Amino acid sequence: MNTELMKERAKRNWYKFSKNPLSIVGLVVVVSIILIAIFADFVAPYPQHAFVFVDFKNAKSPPTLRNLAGTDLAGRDVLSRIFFGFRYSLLMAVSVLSVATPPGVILGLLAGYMRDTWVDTVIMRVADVFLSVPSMVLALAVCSMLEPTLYNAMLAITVMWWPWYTRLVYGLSSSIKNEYFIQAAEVTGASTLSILLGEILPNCLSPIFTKMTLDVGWVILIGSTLSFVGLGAQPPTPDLGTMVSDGSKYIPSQWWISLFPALFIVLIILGFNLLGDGLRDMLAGD
Amino acid sequence: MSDELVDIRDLHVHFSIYEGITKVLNGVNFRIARGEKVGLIGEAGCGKTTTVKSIMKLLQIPPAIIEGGEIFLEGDDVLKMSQQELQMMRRKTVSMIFQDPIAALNPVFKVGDQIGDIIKFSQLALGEKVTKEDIKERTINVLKEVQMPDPERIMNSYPIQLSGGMRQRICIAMALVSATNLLIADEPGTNLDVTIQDQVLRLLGDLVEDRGTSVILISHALGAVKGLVDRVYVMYAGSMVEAAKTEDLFSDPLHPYTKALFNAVPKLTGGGIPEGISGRIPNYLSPPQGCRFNPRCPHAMPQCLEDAPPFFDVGEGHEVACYLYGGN
Amino acid sequence: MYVGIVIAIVIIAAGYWWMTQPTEPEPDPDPEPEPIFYRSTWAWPTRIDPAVGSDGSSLAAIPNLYNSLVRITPEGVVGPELAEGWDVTNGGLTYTFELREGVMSHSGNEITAEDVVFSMDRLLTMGEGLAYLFLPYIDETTAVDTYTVQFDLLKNFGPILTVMPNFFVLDEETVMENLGEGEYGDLGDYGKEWLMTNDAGTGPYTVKEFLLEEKLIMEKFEYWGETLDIEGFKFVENAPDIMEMIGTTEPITVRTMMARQELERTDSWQPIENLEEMVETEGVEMIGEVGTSLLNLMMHTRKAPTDDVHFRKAIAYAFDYETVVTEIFPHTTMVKGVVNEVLPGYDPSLEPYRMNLDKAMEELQQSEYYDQLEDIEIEIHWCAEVPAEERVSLLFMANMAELGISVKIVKEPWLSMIETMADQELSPNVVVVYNSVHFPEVGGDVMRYHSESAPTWEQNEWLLDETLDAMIEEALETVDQMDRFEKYSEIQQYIYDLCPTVYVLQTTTLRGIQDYVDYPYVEYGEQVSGFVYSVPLGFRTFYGLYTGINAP
Amino acid sequence: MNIKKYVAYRLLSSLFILFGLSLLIFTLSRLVPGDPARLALGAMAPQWAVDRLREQLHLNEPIYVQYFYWVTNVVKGDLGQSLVTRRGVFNDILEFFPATFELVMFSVLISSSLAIFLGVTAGKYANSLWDNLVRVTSYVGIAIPSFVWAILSVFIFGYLLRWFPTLGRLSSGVIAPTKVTGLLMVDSLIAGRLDIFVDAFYHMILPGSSLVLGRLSQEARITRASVVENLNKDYIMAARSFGIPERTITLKNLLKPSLIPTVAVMGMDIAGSMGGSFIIETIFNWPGLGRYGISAMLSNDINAIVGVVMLIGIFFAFMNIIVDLITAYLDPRIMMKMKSG
Repeated sequence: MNTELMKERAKRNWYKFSKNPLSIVGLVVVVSIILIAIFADFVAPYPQHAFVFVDFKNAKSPPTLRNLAGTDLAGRDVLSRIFFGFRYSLLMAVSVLSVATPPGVILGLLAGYMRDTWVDTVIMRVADVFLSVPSMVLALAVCSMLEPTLYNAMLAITVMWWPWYTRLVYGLSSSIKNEYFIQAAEVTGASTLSILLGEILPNCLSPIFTKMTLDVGWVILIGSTLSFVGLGAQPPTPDLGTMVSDGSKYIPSQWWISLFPALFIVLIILGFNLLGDGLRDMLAGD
Repeated sequence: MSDELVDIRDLHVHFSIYEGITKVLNGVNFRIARGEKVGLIGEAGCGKTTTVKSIMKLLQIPPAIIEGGEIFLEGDDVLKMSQQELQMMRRKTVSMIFQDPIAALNPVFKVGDQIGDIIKFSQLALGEKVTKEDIKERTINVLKEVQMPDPERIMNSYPIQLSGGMRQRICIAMALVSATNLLIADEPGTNLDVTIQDQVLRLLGDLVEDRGTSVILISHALGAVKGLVDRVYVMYAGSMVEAAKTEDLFSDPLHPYTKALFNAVPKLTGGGIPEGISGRIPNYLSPPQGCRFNPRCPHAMPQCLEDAPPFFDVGEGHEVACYLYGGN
Repeated sequence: MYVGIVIAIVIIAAGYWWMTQPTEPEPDPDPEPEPIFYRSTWAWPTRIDPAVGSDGSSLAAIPNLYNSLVRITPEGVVGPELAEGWDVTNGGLTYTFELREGVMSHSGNEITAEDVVFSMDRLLTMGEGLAYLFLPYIDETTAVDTYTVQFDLLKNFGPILTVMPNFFVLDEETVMENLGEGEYGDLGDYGKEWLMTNDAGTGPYTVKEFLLEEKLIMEKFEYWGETLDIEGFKFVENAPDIMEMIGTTEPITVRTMMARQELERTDSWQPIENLEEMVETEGVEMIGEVGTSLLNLMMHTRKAPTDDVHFRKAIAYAFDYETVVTEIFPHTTMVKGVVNEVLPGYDPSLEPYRMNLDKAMEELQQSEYYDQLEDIEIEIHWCAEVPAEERVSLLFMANMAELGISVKIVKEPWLSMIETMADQELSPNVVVVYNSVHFPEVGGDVMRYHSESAPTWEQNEWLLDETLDAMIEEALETVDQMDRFEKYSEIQQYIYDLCPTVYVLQTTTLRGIQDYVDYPYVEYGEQVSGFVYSVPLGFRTFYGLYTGINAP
Repeated sequence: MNIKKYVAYRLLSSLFILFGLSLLIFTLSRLVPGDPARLALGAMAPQWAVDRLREQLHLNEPIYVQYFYWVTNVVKGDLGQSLVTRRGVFNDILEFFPATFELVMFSVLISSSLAIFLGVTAGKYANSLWDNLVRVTSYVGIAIPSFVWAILSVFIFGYLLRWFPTLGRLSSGVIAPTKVTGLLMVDSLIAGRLDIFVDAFYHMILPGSSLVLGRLSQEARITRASVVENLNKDYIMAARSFGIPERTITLKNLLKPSLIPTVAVMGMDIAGSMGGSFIIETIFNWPGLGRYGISAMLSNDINAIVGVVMLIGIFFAFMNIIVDLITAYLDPRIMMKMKSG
């Protein structure tokens, strides 16, 4: 019976999701990128080119059958580097979101549940401080104060990302808190923690996951921008933003060095945005 | 023919939703003569609003699908009207008071502005150009007509600043400034408390009385209908089950559904399924074959499971769609 | 949509209003000829205060706005500029300069000895920019009379005259009129804020507009070289009326502007590929200037494992110099010793390090780290602003891999690199850096090995070697040139044995220039190969005086 | 009356938030290794000059003392010295802000108008070919990072097609009109110089489009969604039922309520574009706050970083208040809430 119900629900969700062909496109793109990232060693035509590799004889080759996206100035296959670059883009997104979300959510739950107390005030004012300038500015500022590495860039983005979840969950939890089942739980003497995590949190999960999917694109976008400025991943790490940044110096002569990584950045972000929108449409109706 | 203001014949309207096609209107027949006031009653979700929206061709297509039937308005088939003709018809002939006055008023425009626009375009349809002053004057007049205190202030208010009763009156005012021939009132005052609803209905009655306008009044407040209309249609699950003069219907309901409905009174607020009728309104996705009331009908006969009953005239314009009163 | 309409209406209305305005100035019957532009891009910031500016673009701008007492002539020797002549007395401790009469500043004040004293005092008091060249040596500056100025030295400094072109004279009156609030007592901010965007000089050009973070616009000035009719200080034909120094090095932008002839000359940071492409497709000429700078891999001699001389030598022998000058930096040359071969005092007797893996292994085996190679990782930092350095680092990595040494590459923005290199702990094993000379002699290069330079970007080696310090100090104090060069040779040998640095190449500064520009180096320099010119050391481009622009 | 109170309340709370922001940046700046004074004076400067500058900048004091100095100076309108330009940060900001402001406002206004046009037409004719085109394009638009578009547009429109200038605010030889507002397009009109106006306009097209491409797409999507939602509202059907022409319904009854969500994000978008200007201004050599900010960040010029971030914070707060007022003007429901709250 239960599995029947779940099957029915899954069917219904899939219908709502697949109603928009763009969502399917997003799903396909995202799944392919994840698979390529995981199996980069096998998929990439020249996996050894990903990091340190010098072959000046084959440098600056335009796209050919041998090197579908050409080679860079050190003779490395651009496509192989892009495939490995997916790893770093995904790593950035996954780690930023998985680190920023839990504290953001917990603070939001707490502030929402304790609405109009000093806890609420403190948490939300602090979140306001982080949201008082555009995320890009704050990320740049934080990054510029740290040593420029991929991990510090992640740190900088994480630092400014959590308040978005706090704000989202705050709104949800402060309205859920007035529901009867919460009051019932309170009457039966459940602890605050168990109310937060056991009662309120499950009701916030689907907006949180939707936002996370939609945020993947943003994180990658900001991350690649940081790399572009030189505050993110460092060569020879095959980071897409860094590849665009370094390759852009050789436009228009060797346009492929930066153009292909740029296209793939666009593709990743596009894929996640489409997927996220599809998920949102799917979950919105329920 | 010219006597008939509206003549709906065998109207089928379906809606396309996720689960499939809902067959909502299932051969609706409906007539209203000039100057006549007709009530339309039935449970929530039985297709009353869909029926009247069809008259003005207001249904969103898709999801709505007009499967078949004709709607004659002053002799012209509404379903075949061009965009232009439709607009003229809406400006001059028919107007509607929507079910929910909160939703029907644009929240971001002042009341005067909204009424003004309607005056402007309906006058335009009559071939008159009106000045701003004219519009303002007419607006104030109509607000006075619906017994709004301080019309100047009301004009400059946003809907949100008004009470429910006031908003309902604004909706009536809006309908009044537009059309002259037919007024459709979709459950006016349903969300108001009883005394205000009563006031609103009485006001509406007086106003149409003065103007000699035809009225279709949708309601599930049976008492309200009783005092206001000449004739009543009873609707169940997408088709008309009974039509009669008001007194006849109330004194002598024939259709098993009508009977059950009256037994369920007094019940002034709408919403749920009236008590006293067993079962629930059918699923429009796979409605019962034949008479749609058959699963709930204590008198269901084999024939009822086969074909939907047509209207049988039992005299004096009292029609009923039930095999108890006709057929083989 | 409304906003768009409003904007459109505003534009139309404004246009209408403008059209209907009475045209006040009648069309000039004798229209002025279109000004001749000389526009070039530069890496910023450009600081035009002679007491503040010290980097490339600043030193390109300042000589056009100000004059020095002496200059390096096109023939490569010290010649007169504001000073007509000079005397050295007191065993090389007193220098007396006779000033030209009638030199007017841009504000119309005559330049006298007082102005020179003021300028030197200002430079030394502020202690920024190029002051470091004079601070250790100049004791006192005095105005002997209106046109005579005397410098007393603290100690002997042999090459002082070759350094003097780096001292620029300001018009005291103009500066004093524009003092702001600041930390110098009566002198306020010493005119610092004003001089950041204005000039108080006598040069052939004057600041027309200084758009911070965008560009410096200079316009031709009625130059004293013209009024006094002095040969060598007059404008050439078609000297640019307006010079713009544009603060960008973004390759795509530079390329675009060159293609559209909106730029006369590129900066020197353009990738070689880009320049070659421009030559091929846009009729741009590539010019190269054999520089005095070296591209160095500076090895930290006080950090494991590069603290071991054999380890350093192994690196020096394992590096592929050949590939650098052929593949990565075409048009450059290999270093034949420890300094640039064009520098006076260069010792040609040293056998330069070249790639030789056998020797490298030999050295490596002698090093104390030989048996722990697996645990070793060398960190190499390269400057983010110079993309080609990445390839040097990659090559280094590949070369070291052949010795079994693993390398970590770090890209670092220049300014943060300076920071890193200021700290002995933070300084990495190897840094890829361009080193330029302070003055055109071997001493001007090797002085970076002095301990005083250790905490700066000029030295990542952290030699902190007292013997070497003493040798450098002694050489610089030697007034006689022959003796001095002798001492330079010893220093070179000493450094050679320490092997603190992998000398990657001798730079050739490559720029693109429009073919309608007459570039002075052709005339004054010596053509080395197809397009590379060697220029007298210390020679500076006074644009209007050497560079003519033919109509594009 | 209550609106004033509301604005005052918002300003006050913004002040607190900005205070927190300055504290945050200051604390973070503690993480910076190395010596800003050495950086400022150049590698060759003598140690005593560096020490003197450290003294002046209070760099030898603990961070909270530095913060105290900073705050007391800010109250006096002094944001400290920039290490990059060697001038007062306040002066620098005054100098650089107009260029950025002009770029941002110009491009945001143009792009918002365009976004609204696209969103309304797409939403109105939902699921049409046009709608799908707009939707797909806007998805791609959102996904293109601004630096990618900047480089591409320089390459395509600057280098290949040579349509637009790619550098700075004015062409060579064009002397800026007398500075009144610092906005070249305004100043040139004040000076009656249409030629400069046009020149300034052309210079703004590539950086402007790079700055707002993503936001334009986002706003178009928001507008579309809101139009689609409002189209199904009863009041639109009611308006139709009264025979109000479709054109009037679209441009009036539908547009105004549909704009509310778009306007609500515009404040964030304008301020967000200030963030985007950091990269764009660097690529296009636009002498604005962003370029200044990047220079400051790359040289650990803390006073300048804090100044720029604070200014953007102030701007952000201001824009949000203004946008709140506009949405309140558009939407009486919000106005009521504002008045009562």
